[in-house]
Amino acid sequence: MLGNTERPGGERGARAADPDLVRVLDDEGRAMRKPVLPIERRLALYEAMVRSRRLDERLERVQRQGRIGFHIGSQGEEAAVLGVAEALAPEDWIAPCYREVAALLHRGFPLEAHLDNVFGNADDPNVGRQMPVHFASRAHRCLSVSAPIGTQLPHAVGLAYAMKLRGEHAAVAAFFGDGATSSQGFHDAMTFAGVMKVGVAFFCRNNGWAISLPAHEQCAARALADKAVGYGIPAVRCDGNDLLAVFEVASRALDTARRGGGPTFVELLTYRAGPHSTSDDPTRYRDPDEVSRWAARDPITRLRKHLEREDAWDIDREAALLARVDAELKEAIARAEKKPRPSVASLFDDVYAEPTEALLAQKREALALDEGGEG
Amino acid sequence: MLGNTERPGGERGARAADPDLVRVLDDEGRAMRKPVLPIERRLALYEAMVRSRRLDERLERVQRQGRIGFHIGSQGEEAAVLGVAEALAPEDWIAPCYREVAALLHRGFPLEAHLDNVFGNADDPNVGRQMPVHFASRAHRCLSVSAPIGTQLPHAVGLAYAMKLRGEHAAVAAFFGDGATSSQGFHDAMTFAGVMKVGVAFFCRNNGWAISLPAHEQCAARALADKAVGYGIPAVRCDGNDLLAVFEVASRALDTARRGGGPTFVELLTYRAGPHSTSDDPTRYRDPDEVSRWAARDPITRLRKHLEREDAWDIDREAALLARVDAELKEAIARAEKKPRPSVASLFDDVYAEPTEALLAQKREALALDEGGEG
Amino acid sequence: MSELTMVEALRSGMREAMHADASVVLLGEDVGRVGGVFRVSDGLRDEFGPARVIDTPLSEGGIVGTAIGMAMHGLRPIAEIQFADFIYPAFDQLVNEAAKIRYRSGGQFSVPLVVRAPYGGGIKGGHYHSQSPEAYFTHTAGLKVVCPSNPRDAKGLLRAAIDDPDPVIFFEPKRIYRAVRDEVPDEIRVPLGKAEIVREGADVTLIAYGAMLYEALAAAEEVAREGIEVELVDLRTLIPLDLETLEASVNKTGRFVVVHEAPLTSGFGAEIVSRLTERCFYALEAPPIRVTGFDTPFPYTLEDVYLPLARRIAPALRKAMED
Amino acid sequence: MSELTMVEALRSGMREAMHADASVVLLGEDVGRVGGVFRVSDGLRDEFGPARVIDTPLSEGGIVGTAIGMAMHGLRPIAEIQFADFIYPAFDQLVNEAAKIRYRSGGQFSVPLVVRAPYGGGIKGGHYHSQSPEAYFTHTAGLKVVCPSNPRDAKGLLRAAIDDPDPVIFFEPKRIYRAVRDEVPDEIRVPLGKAEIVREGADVTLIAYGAMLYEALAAAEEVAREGIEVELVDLRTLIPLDLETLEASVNKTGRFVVVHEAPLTSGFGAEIVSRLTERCFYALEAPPIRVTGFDTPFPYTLEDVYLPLARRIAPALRKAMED
Ligand SMILES: Cc1ncc(C[n+]2csc(CCOP(=O)(O)OP(=O)(O)O)c2C)c(N)n1
Ligand SMILES: Cc1ncc(C[n+]2csc(CCOP(=O)(O)OP(=O)(O)O)c2C)c(N)n1
Ligand SMILES: [Mg+2]
Ligand SMILES: [Mg+2]
Repeated sequence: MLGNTERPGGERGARAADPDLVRVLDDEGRAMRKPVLPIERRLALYEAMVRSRRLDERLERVQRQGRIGFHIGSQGEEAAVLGVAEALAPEDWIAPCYREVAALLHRGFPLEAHLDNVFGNADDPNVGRQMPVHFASRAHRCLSVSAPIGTQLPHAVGLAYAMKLRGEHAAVAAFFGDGATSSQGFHDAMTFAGVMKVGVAFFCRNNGWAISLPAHEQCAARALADKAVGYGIPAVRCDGNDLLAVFEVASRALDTARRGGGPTFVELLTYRAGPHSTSDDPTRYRDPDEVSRWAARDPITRLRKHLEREDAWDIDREAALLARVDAELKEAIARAEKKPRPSVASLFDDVYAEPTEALLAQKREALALDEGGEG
Repeated sequence: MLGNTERPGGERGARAADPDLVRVLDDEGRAMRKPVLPIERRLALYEAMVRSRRLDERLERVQRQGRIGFHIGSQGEEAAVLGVAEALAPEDWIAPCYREVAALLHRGFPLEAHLDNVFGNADDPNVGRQMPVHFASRAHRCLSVSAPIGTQLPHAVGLAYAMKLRGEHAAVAAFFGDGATSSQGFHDAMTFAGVMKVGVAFFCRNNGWAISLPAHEQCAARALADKAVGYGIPAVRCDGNDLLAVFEVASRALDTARRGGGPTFVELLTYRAGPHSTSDDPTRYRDPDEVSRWAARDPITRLRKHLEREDAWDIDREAALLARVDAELKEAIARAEKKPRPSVASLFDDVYAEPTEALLAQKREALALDEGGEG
Repeated sequence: MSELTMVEALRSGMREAMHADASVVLLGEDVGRVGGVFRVSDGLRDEFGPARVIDTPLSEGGIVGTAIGMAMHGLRPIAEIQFADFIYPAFDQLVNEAAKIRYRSGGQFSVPLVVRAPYGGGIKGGHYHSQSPEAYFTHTAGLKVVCPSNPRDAKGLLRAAIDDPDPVIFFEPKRIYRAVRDEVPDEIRVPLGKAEIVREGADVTLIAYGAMLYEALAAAEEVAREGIEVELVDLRTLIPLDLETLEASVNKTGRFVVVHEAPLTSGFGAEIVSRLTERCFYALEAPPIRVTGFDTPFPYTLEDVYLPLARRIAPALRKAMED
Repeated sequence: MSELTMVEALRSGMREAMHADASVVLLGEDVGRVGGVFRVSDGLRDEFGPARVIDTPLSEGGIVGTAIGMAMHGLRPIAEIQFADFIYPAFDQLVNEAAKIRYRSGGQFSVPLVVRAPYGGGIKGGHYHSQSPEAYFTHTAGLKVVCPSNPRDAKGLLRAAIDDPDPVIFFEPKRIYRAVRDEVPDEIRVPLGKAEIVREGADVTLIAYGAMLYEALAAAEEVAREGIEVELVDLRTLIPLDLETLEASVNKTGRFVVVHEAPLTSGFGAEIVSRLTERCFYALEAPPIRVTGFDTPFPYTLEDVYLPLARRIAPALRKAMED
């Protein structure tokens, strides 16, 4: 990113974050030091990353076929999402952005429930009220995805404060993108987290783009991690396409949070390999060279190479995995697609714990029209 | 301020701003190096500082007597305000907070117009529509004070952008307090100024308090200047009670802005010697020791000592100055107090360039009632 | 039971709630050390400690956003906005978040949050210490909006708001913070959504809330001397609206006048006029009248001209009887 | 003159304005490189350069706040909010700043700013890509609010908004961005504050704006087959409101129905019902009816149930005739 931090004028200005990235695997999947994550977990995470990727690819196709209205995926960012997910303790909370459904599935959220949301059917935990991939699961300690950027971040701070006051020793993992660092929610959350010293780990998926805006036009700082210093919050920069590094960095940040050591800001350097969402056409603004440079650093390929080096993976396993995942996804999508849409009556629930008189009147009106036919 | 910036965990985090303060005068008014500001200007500025102090003191008394509803002063911060004012070129703009009326007076804004605003009379440039000390003067290139904190900062950025686009080589001096750094406006302005590289000098009067909140609870950073690095904006910390240092730092920041060199963040360390406003009682939350420690660093006293050392000032001159200023203020206040209040009709002007039908109807209603008597 | 001002009644309500339930916390600018700029929370920080009475940084978005997070995990936060005029930086958190979280999560999450904000004119506060932004929130499904007019209701409604499982915006008419004293019982609750008939009358229904209630009352008494019997309704809660009470009154009188300080256009008076016209159309004998602030920003010097004081309400009552 | 969609008409309006006046600039998220997520500004960055077509960081408060500063010093900024649902982070800048700067400075400063925002449902956008927040802005003195329903008006009103010396919130009904084509003249202006009678009729006045105009028209045609002659008024501008046209129509028909997508309570329909009831009381033969979105957040799957489509408007028209 651009931006000078020293100035000829004589006064010394503020200084920037250490640009060094935490890494465990090099680009070829060679471990530069002994990974903390045991090999079985590396294998499990590899499978989760592949499942996430295949799910995204499949749902993008389903969207193109007009069977769902919208999809937003996390291709290229699977390590950033799942490395953090693996570091979470069951009591920890997730304050998601929208590319973290793999983290929720990793916690045991049923694929079926996710697809019910994607199809907005009657079984959707959110009752078909939000767009696809706007998940929420209190049972899995994951807040509700909101489209407005950055709004979840102060929620994460308040939630962590509530845990602190109630004597719970757990952390909140808050996810957001590079674009979100310009939002009001980010500024508020960082300010409040700093002075309240709450247990939030801020995971900034710096994937290089906010729709069509490159990160260096989002912010003139040399690194997004530099933002943390202005809030008195320690910062770390990590290779976000290195699952093992993400896991280690996230583990430390979450552990600090759980132990009452306060917030940490983690910048995960990664890349949005796909379009922003199915509504986007990145060829309009992205250099294909940049895309292929980053394809060479794909987090899944990197981990596969690593596992192959460790003799823990081969083509046969890969083929079996793909077959298994594809079958599971295909079947689950077909099932979700068949379910009916939510009832007209459900439209009027959950506005308040108890519907107001005004809502009950509107419900009667809608039901009468619905019974009257048409629609 | 609190907040650690390094962390035992192994990764190196972001680093903080240089804590060194720019100073010219020591606490006893001794010049530690040759001041840039010529001695005549030092004298003129001394007089302006005294005038500002006496004005505040007098208006606080007027408020206590119930003759005005409210007052907000700048006692203790005169150097921070006037040091910047002196560095401004006539084409430069001021985006004020509310403690900077002395800067506007320094530009030639008539004391009478200011007092018309304080009394909200018919001659108030703002037509009695805002509270006292909410000044505005397009003729003097000073934006309109808004009570909501921080909102003027993105205006400063947009204004500087307009100048850049129109090929004007002038700067915008934006003023705000330590509390304002937590506002949405601050975050937006810094983000946009960084990437737009506009000519704004951000003058943060860190006076230690935002009403009853001490600065270290406002933000956990070690210094507010540390915020700048996260936006890619160079930062300087300056002794805000040292008029000569403020002038020099401001001159450089404004000059950079004028030359197209982009924004600078200047933290002016100072102290709010008085109450937040006449509505406030600081004895409820401030340690009297702190107040007296800072009284010893009063910017007016410091400059007077300096001028005395330079043989440019003495008790006689001081007495003459006070007599002159007091007479001027007394007379001006008496005059403003006597003026009538704005007309009922004026209530309906300036909502839009042309009043809507709805407003005209409301105006007729109000005028009819007004003529009808009572009220 | 004691004689309290509204400030004291609100404080007593918060104090009782904080004693009864450790999950109740208060946060906002200057609410702790100084007990709020209006002293509503005076002494609470000493009594409950800085972890439950939190002086926050200067950001309303941060205050409300953080409070929402607290509310989603077992706390019952009361967020104070120093002046209602400063609530807009929190608008997104209120309108897009607090109001929609229960709905969008299919009822998995709820936000039992109370946002307290002193509002309204009468203290020479100019543009930014006088506004009445209640209409914005009444247009936001998922929020409840309360506006008490006396110490007893203030405490009772505040306790009910704190008990409520949904976000409540609680507007406090600062002009009468200390102007009225009332017998205020301990542990009182005044249910949300119930208006009160403050004065009975057969001729014309007068609907008001907050500080304007006293102006409405003064106007009612003024026209009573001319033989016009006004039925004065204090809304107390704007959302949910007690349409039943309003309808019954207007069906009886056939005429009504609505008063509020906020600007006329799209003010909450518009909703009341619409609902009552829709519902009581055949009972109406004269056009409804709104007596409100003008469609200008709130002024400083001329606030007495701007406000819908008795001098503007009384003529409206007479006019309602003429037609 | 050419056949254009609304997207093309808006683009053509901006293009003409930028050609005519070097002080017109466009700023917002993704407005440059991709020409906006709806492609309204497609090609403008190439034509006018990145200094006048500015891709901004992700902050609506920053976009509007910066645009206000530009507007105060000689530029005529057009600020795009990507979806109206994301306008709330800019609410403080719009309500407390843009709307009040002329007034509070005694006319020293003005803010000739246009804020464009695609709004409304019908694209399966759920809670946050479907909202109709116009009522909030109609309650804010100092702002003007525009909402075109066809390509010709879209361009003509946009040009008028850019010319206007005051801040204008310009809501674009995204559902019909590409659904309708129109002959759109060069250099056209459609004055702010003038409604249009789209269809004449003697029986009942139907008032709509934006995308719902087509639903209103469909309903009007449906009931025409039953002999009910609807006079359909397209508001075009909400503030200033063309009360004259509305009043004349309602005085003629004695009945009216108002349609909007936003929730019922405190929606702009309430203001229209109130004004017309106040002004045309003795001409009214039936209670006014509002056909609007429900008092819930905007849903995803059931948006066809939520929206006030022709299937809900036609029964309301029949009911207006029954009473
Ligand atoms: C307040 C708000 N403004 C605008 C948008 C439209 N929008 C959706 S995603 C996005 C970019 C987000 O970028 P980033 O934070 O980097 O996350 P990423 O999508 O890259 O993961 C924008 C502008 C929004 N959702 N919310
Ligand atoms: C948005 C907003 N919130 C709250 C307030 C109330 N308020 C007025 S001044 C102030 C403190 C400002 O502190 P700081 O920025 O440090 O400036 P100082 O008064 O110390 O110069 C507060 C909270 C306000 N004016 N605007
Ligand atoms: Mg991104
Ligand atoms: Mg301060």
